[in-house]
Amino acid sequence: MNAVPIRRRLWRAFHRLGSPPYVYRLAGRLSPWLGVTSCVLLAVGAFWGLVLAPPDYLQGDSFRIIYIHVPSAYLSMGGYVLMAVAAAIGYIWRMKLAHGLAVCVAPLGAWFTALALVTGGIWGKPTWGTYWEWGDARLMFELLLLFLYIGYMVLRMSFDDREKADRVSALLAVVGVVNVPIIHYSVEWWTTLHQGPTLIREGGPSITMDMLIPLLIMLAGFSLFFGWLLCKRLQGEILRRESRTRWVRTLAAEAGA
Amino acid sequence: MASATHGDHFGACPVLTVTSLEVRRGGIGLLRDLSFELSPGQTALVTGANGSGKTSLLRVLAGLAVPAAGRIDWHGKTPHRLPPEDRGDIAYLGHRDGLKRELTVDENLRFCRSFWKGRGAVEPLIAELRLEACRHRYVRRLSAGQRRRVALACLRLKPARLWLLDEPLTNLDARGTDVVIEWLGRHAAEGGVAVVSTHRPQRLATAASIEVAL
Amino acid sequence: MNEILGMGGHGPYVWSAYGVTLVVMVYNAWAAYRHQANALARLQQAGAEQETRAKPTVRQIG
Amino acid sequence: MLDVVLHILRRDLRLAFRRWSELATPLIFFVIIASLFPLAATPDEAQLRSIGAAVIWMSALLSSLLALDGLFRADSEDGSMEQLILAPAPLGLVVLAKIVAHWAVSGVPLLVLAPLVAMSFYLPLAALPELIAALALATPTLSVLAAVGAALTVSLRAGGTIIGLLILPLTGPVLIFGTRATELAALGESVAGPLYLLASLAVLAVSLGPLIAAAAVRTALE
Repeated sequence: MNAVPIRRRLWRAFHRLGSPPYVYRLAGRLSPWLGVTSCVLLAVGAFWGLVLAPPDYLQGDSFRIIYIHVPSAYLSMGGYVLMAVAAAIGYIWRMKLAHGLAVCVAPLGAWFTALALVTGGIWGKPTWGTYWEWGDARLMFELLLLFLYIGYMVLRMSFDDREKADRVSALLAVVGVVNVPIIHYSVEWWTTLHQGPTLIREGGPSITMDMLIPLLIMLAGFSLFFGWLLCKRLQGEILRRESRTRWVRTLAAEAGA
Repeated sequence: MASATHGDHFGACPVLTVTSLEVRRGGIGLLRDLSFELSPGQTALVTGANGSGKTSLLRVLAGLAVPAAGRIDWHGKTPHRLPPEDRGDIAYLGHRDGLKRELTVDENLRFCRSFWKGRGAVEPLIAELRLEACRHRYVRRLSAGQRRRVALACLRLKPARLWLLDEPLTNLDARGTDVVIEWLGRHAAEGGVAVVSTHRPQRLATAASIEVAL
Repeated sequence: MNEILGMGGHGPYVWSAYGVTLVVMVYNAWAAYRHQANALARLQQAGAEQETRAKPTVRQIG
Repeated sequence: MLDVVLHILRRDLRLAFRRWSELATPLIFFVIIASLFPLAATPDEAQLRSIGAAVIWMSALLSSLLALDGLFRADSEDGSMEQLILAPAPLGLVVLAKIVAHWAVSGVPLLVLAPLVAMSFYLPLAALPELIAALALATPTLSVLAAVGAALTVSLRAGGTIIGLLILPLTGPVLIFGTRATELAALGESVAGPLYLLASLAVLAVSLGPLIAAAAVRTALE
């Protein structure tokens, strides 16, 4: 009959995730580890991608931008999904902490979307001759995703009551995440119509193994970096939301002393 | 009309129980640890200064908002989770009259009656509230007092056993106030329950069973 | 060494891309730390005001 | 259950026709935007024909966004939205009825106006039925999206201005499939593909949209 404790342990773990002091300490413990490993991974990945990996036979060395473009594109989409899931949990079970997480993910996701756009644009110059190639479905999708992020943040900022801001913007995040796949495939469908330069499809010409490894390392490095920043922002958000509670005031006193 | 034993002859089992209610609005704690209960035929008078949470309390009782803590029990159910078919049981009249300005008085009353599947005819209400003259006039052309009376007529058309009135006497003249007091008495006589917030408690004291001072 | 810098003629693009990425990441790291530090600082000087809301009283009239 | 929709529909249509000037603004807005494009571009026939589909669909999109901006604000200001939230009817259905009423007065007239504007952009006559079909399938989605935007911003003073920012990115797919349908129609090819896609978007929007909008209104007016 050990099934019961596992379920209870899981439920208690999930339940404890709802208590701000526990999550604050958890984030505090995690962030140094995340920070160090992400920096190491990023350094190794960047060095490997820039120096050791062979240049692409078609595009030469400009191909190396893939090692930062693809991870930031993944983070932009993953970030939005994480934000929407956290907001939905916050809305349904009225968990303030989940809304707090959604608030922290939004700016990070927006920054990585912008990064994907910029690196995609720079990559486009040597290959297609223009910084902004309308025909590229990925860039178009990242642009619309950036507008979704900005829309979420603007809507959230236009409410003065924080609880209402949380719940209404959570609904927008849910609407957005339902539309993300639709936008992705309609933009993809749109580019096949207009036969934009199809030199680079998703992932480009077949990636050989020694190109893939640095990409995976960079992906891991970016993700852990995202997690690290998320922990830091979440701690700040928890302090701001729980400013009236006793544990926060004692914490502030200790930090101040 | 008020009698001390008003609520008793309906059996004292409470239909509306509020236990250790806490209401927050805009991040500020308005109301803390409020408990009271009402049996059929009883009316609660909610008094308190501006910003003491009278309106928020009524909105929470109506199910428009969710309390920060505590429980509200109306016939064994929670107002903000009432299934649609039971919602006809609670009638809420806020500061705003809830009438469409581009419709005439008649159209507003008919819509309210049909949409809320109400009972009772529109004609006697119009007569009782002396709205015959402005019956076919657009609501935007009525005076505030007349609009308030049309809103009260809408209230009477709803088949609700719980009345939640937020300062019903505003903009009403003496005649209008008498009608409200008379209706509260009749509502209580029919076994209805009411929670009324007001700035003039002495006018409504006769119709009230308990007073909740915030 | 310089052919690494040259990046087969695409040097400016590759390095500008990596440069922008580095700048954005460093800025975000700094912003995250500042976000938390601000919250702590604001807590210290604003001794959060305690809400002392009187308990409502219920009395019989009827 | 149907009487709920009928009551709201009758009331909102009566209200809409009482304030017909508010009704006409989005439609006039549609014609004005469309007719400004030649001023901005060129009167040359070939070029106008090539951008005709885009102009029509962009104007239709913006006008339907404008038409539903005040969908919930009017009711929330006079307190009747609170009564609708407390009414013995599922709020999702009430919101759907309001969207249908506003679609009838803003989306349907587009089906009449758009072909006229299309002709002025030298679109072949044979292509007009397909244009009307595509608009008939797309305007419900646009109305629902605009309604969700209106619901999210109902309690904001400057709500109207940010609806565009929230909702326009979501109208991308409708714009893509709509313009594609019109271009194919202009070339005389079969338009089934984009029409099916528009229809599927409409089904998704009409089924999920009112629920989200209802939740948004209830939360915003809490």
